Amino acid sequence: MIDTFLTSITELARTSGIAQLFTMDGLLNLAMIAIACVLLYLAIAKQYEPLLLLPIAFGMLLVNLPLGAVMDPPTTVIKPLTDEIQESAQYAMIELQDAAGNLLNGFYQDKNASVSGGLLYYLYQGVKLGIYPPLIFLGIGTMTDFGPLIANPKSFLLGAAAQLGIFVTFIGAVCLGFNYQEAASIGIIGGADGPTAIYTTGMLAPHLLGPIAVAAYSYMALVPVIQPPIMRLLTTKKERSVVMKQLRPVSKVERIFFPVVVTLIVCLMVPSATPLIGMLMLGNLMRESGVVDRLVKTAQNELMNIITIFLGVTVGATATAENFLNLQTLGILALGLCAFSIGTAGGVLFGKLMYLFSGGKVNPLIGSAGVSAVPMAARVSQKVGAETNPTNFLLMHAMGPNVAGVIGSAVAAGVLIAIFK
Amino acid sequence: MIDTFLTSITELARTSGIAQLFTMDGLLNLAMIAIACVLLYLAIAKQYEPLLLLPIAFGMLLVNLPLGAVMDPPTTVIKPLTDEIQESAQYAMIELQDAAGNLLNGFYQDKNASVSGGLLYYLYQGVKLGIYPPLIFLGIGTMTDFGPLIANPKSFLLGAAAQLGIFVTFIGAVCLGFNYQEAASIGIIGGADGPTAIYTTGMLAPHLLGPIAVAAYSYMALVPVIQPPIMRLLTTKKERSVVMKQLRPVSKVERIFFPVVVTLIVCLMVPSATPLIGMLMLGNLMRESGVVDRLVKTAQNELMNIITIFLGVTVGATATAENFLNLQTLGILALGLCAFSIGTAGGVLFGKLMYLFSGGKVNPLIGSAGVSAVPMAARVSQKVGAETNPTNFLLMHAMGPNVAGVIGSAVAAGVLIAIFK
Amino acid sequence: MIDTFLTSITELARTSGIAQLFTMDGLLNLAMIAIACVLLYLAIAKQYEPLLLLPIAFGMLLVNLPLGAVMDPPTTVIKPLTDEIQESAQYAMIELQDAAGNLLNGFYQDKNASVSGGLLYYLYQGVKLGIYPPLIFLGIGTMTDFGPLIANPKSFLLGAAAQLGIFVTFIGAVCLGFNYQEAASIGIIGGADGPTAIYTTGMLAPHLLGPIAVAAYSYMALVPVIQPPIMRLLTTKKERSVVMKQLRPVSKVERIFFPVVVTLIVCLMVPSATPLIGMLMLGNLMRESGVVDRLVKTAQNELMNIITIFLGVTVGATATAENFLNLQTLGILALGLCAFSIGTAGGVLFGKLMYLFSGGKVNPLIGSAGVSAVPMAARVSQKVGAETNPTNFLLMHAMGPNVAGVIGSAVAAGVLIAIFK
Amino acid sequence: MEEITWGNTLSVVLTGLVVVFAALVILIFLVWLMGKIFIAIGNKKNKEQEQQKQDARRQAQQAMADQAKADQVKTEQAGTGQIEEGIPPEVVAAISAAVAVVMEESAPGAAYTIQRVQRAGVGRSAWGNAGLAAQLSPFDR
Amino acid sequence: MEEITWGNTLSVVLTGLVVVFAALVILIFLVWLMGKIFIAIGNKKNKEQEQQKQDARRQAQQAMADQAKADQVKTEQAGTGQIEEGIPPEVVAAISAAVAVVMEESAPGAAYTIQRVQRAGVGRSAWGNAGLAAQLSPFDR
Amino acid sequence: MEEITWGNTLSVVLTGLVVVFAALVILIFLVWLMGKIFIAIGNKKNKEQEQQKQDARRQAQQAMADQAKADQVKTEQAGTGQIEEGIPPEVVAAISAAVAVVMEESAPGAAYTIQRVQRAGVGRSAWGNAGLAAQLSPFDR
Ligand code: NA
Ligand code: NA
Ligand code: NA
Repeated sequence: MIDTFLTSITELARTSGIAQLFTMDGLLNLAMIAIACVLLYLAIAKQYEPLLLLPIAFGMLLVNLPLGAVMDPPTTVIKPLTDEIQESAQYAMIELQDAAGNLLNGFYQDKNASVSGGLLYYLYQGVKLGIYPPLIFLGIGTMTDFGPLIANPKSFLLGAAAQLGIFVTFIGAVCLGFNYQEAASIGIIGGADGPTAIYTTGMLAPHLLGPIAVAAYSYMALVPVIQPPIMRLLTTKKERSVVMKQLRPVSKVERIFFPVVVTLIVCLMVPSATPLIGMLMLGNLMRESGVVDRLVKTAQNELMNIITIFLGVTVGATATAENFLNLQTLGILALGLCAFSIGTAGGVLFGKLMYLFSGGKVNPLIGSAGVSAVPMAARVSQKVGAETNPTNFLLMHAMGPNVAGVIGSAVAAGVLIAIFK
Repeated sequence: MIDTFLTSITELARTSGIAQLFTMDGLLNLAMIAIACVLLYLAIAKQYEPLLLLPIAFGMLLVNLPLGAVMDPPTTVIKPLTDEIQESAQYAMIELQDAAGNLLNGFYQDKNASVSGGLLYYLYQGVKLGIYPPLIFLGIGTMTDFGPLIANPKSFLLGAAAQLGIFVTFIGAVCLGFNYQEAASIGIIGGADGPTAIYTTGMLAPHLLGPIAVAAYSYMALVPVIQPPIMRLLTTKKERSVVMKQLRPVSKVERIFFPVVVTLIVCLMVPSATPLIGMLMLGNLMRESGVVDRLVKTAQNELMNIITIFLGVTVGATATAENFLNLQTLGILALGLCAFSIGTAGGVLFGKLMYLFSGGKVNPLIGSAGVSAVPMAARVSQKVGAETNPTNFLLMHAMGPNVAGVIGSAVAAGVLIAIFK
Repeated sequence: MIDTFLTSITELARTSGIAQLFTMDGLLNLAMIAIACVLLYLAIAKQYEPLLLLPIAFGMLLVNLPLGAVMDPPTTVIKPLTDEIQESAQYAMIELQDAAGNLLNGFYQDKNASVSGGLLYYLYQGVKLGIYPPLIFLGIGTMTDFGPLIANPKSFLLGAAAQLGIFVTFIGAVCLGFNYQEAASIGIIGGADGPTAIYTTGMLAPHLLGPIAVAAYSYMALVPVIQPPIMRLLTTKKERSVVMKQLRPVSKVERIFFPVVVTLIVCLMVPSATPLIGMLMLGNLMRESGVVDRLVKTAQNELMNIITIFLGVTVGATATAENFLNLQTLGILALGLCAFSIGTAGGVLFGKLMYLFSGGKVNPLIGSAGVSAVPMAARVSQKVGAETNPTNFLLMHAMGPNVAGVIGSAVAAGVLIAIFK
Repeated sequence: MEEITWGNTLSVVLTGLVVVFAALVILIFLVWLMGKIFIAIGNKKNKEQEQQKQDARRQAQQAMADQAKADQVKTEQAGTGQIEEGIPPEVVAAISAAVAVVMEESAPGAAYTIQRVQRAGVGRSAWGNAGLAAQLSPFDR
Repeated sequence: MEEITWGNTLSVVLTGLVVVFAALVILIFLVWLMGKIFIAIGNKKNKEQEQQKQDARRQAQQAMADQAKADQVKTEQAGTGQIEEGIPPEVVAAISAAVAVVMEESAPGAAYTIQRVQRAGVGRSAWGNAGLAAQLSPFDR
Repeated sequence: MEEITWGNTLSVVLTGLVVVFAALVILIFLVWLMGKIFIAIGNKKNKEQEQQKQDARRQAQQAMADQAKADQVKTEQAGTGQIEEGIPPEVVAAISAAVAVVMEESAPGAAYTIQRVQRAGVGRSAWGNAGLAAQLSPFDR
């Protein structure tokens, strides 16, 4: 008995994660765990987009505990069908028939020999199949007020200009040696829109989900740090102190038509953007219609929260040491920062253009809000504006480009998916 | 570069939805989009069962945007297993073994070559596999008070009589050239019960899900328009002014026994009705037991709302131009109206019978509530009764046949599924 | 017509559940239905863990209604691909290619010939694949206050000692003729933790899910009856009247570090426990971090309630007559009672040891709370303590071992899964 | 059944109607029976309860009088205290512990005990109103 | 497109920017057009509504006066009663039934009818406040 | 391990108990260590906070006095205003904007600025009470 106990306990020790930590791979895992802890610190103590960064960091921690197997795919063992099995009706069977309907051959899944996958593998399918990001967009749609954009549709231009960061970063990533699929996914970080970045990366380069999600959400949390210097650099004091005139009120009918019109135009022009834009606009239509309040409440709360937990943890769980601990990740972090900065610059510069053409009626500071990062970027416009002229309230004017940026980056994502998928 | 740009942009234009709109199929798509917009109008402005009609209409819109591919099934590419692949443990593998357990052959799914399905395709599986409608019935069970039916069990007869519409319409549909599966699904529109109609159609004739769901929910919204003339035509003023005696109070124990008894009887007699009736009665048992309030709250709110969104959008997404734009749809709309009318007539006529046999104690107007359409049809009974005698409060008496109609049409659906599946 | 009607009605009667009840199997089904009704009575009238026992009992009832087929697996019919099918793009296709990418053969799933599975079969996959129990642990983590355990970490020892019941019962089950997998699953009943028991049994011996879940939840409800006599028997009056000193306050930082530390240690030592412990600790981290309140609210309410309904009904639905009506079930019920009793004794005896070594500062009554059964077992410690000394408030001190017991039994489950899976 | 004939069609209709009516008629009988049984039981219980209620009212008056007295005298009684029957012991434990925690904060180390635990009154359940409200619930399938 | 060349890369960038701008410029035009149309319609409607509001105010004053009179006289009027236009008949039915249930309990068997059903006043919707609150919602993607 | 022998069985039991105890003993050590560290840190911080609190109290009294004065004098001060440290600038922006929207409605076109943004007082967190309430939560697995 002592023998078998010793065998058993050494076997258990050998298959424990601790033994694995003292291998080369184990050290990489330790490094990843340390990174996960740093992200947890940022999420909790610094409140960097905690709703996603906390689950992402924890998923990263779990997947790097050796032998935890939480992301392992299942192994399915299929065996030829015997009469005995067929009668027991206990198994999921596959019957292979010829065209005439005669049974050629049968198989069944041997459940005892098959190994089921890890918990996070199953939850991850919602990311892999592109299901979670559109459902989060459904919830975001129910929470977004497109009123300021309807009141001032020219804001769309700023939402388009701020996508510059996506495409310039795409060139940069290609120069750094990423392939086109990877470069497109990295570029989308500049969209400053989490679900869009995750959707695009899940479609084009799923192995980069970890670093791209971390970059996207970290920089979104850092928008109040990244944007203001760029905004001050590119604008004159006179431009920053422009007071814009109060937006017109928007009628309920316009609000109801808006999501339908956007769906029609965008999905017809860029069909690959349909899941994202379609769900965003369904959510918004549900919100503005005012007739399905109980669905709206659930879409923006419970459904969105459930999906957020699953998405966060499983995106984090793609960040294995192999996927994350390499120079690529550093490249992605650097490129992501460029993407945000260039997007901001694009928005502000286009804002200056509008300032010129409007005869000084447009404050170029609202251009930076075009990167999306709703509603943080709009608040930054407000804040920087208030520095120059404390009586200037740009928030509502910045919300226009801000929500236009969501549509803009979804369109850009659609174009890239259409080209590279 | 300009060359490749032009190639790229024309390729994108060619694969955009706009180009497709100018084909023959595209015109049909345009027509479907117009229909979707009309349904949105009915859902929002006229408040025709908006909780389902709004998602259905939007799903219809999305699926008819050319190349959106939101309902496309996935294509799975399976390749023979190589040692390299087997070691990487990155893929879902299928190992084919002989009876002795030797590996005959192995396959793996090549994820790069495989194309994943559209968003709505995956969400649609809950309709196709018959999962959503029973879960909605779970929520409905938690919201249904069977008290009036327990207090006056004879109401069950009216709930049975009003199913006449289902079977007469079945004959009509067969005469119009529908096959038995289609005719049965069309008949169930007369059950005036959305989830039952969708469950039956999903089982028997999924290609008709779009028109049948639209017909079912539209006519349910139109119950206050369809029923009153039929009710007035078939009853005398004397019958309509019958005041029924107050229902007895129902004890908690009876309310708890009721769902168990109904489950046992109905599921034993008509096993195919088990998913619908079982879940309806589980919900009701949870409600009446009073010991699982937190589950009840979730089943009737968040779970039901999530399923309603998914069900609505994906049922709408079955309504492709091919499935919807044909004479069959017109036939279904006409037959659905017949089904509602004949069901109403069946209930009222059986009510007259009960009026006779009870010596004038039963007001035949409560018979029309037997079609279900809870609680609209019961309110119609109340309203028509109040026209003749404003002091007459039939609502509680009509709730008996009303909820009996839910059980009645689930039984009818079970019978038809058992025969034709 | 009368002929076909008679054929049809007799066919329907033959395929109804009633006919089946008058077979040998039918009688067994009737017995199971009776058992289900007894469990419903216990859940509703006696409030034995109704949140799970009510759904379990109803699932048991549904699956034993003959021919209801709610737990039937699907039958998939795969046919060779024809050009016609390939073009229609209506089917989920499998293309078999050789290494060079040439199409060797193609198959498609013939949806008309395939039979989809029952409702509960699909919902059951969450149990079979080990998805539901960790998600319930996520919710439990958001509701658990580990403060008393952090304040007095020695409580961990009591949470370990109370797992004695698991291992002694394992021996007992082996002696009664159960195989190792079954014996391990039965032993885990002594963990007094529903999700852990269901997770382990789902992994090792899914055919025993019904009796094990029933035993686990029944005995958890009976903790106030089972534990006190054992506690009184094993302790002296002097021991029971020990007043423990007030616990120190625990800082927020400690509370945040705790889940991370536990995850690292436990998941590294026992990787098989990762899904359970990882999700429990993610939930707790979300709770204690205070930055993701909206996720916490959903995880502990709606997500947990939805999963609880699905888990309960489908675990109940594994209790077919074949699986449940045999001597094994009686053995499991007896062994489960032993497991609870021995676990209680183990905790109390170790408590006496701590009483000795601490010089009388530890009240051994808090040892019984180490079985988990949160928070019932801790309340029992409080109650039995108050019998001897009414001014003695042991509740907070008993919460330490109580929540340690949750971790302890998850570790024990991990060890058993690692050895026997 | 695939071939479309009048015989088949009408047979389906007849089968359907017969089964629907049969199932619901059986339910009528069982629900009616259930009603009879529970009304009979209920009447019996009601009489007993009526008696109990009167007793309870008398007790309550007595208790209130006691309370008034107790308040007047303001003597501190040590001992087990009075705990209304039917309150589960865990609830008592919980309340005790809650008191303990609160007291510990304001006067650490003091010893005390629970004097009395009583339920707050429960209003009559207005069956008609509640049922009606449920019927008029906003989710019309 | 897999081969990495400067031509391909720049063409992707150009394509992307052109499509994004094209889509959003079309949206600008349509949303602007929509605005023009609905503002035009809205102005027309507003004038009508202004008129209606004045009428309603006059009616309401009249009604309050009537009510005061009615209260003074305290005559029981039988008949159909007054029901504000625009209240759907089902709601009226529901209110009626609710009253019926409640009345039945307090005075069983009495006959009564609904005298008046009016909407409670709706406060003005403060567009600015509501919109702003939504913008500042706590869930920052 | 499939073959059932006493050796195997007992070895499983021993392994299980050893691993469970080992894991939890390690946790005891780490949690105890964590406690020591954070209590040490906490004590240090507490002293500093104590100091700060006193300062804050003094400041608050001062501020109240100022406020009282300000109210008396009722002079309108223009300028940047006082903003409590530690309030994130976005929150200030949000509050400013909210004020702007509301003011715009009541007095369009007026210019104004934020004078003072202070946190409302936070009550002391009653650890014992809150912890206890959580423990007694209604969902008993
Ligand atoms: Na963007
Ligand atoms: Na019906
Ligand atoms: Na335990």
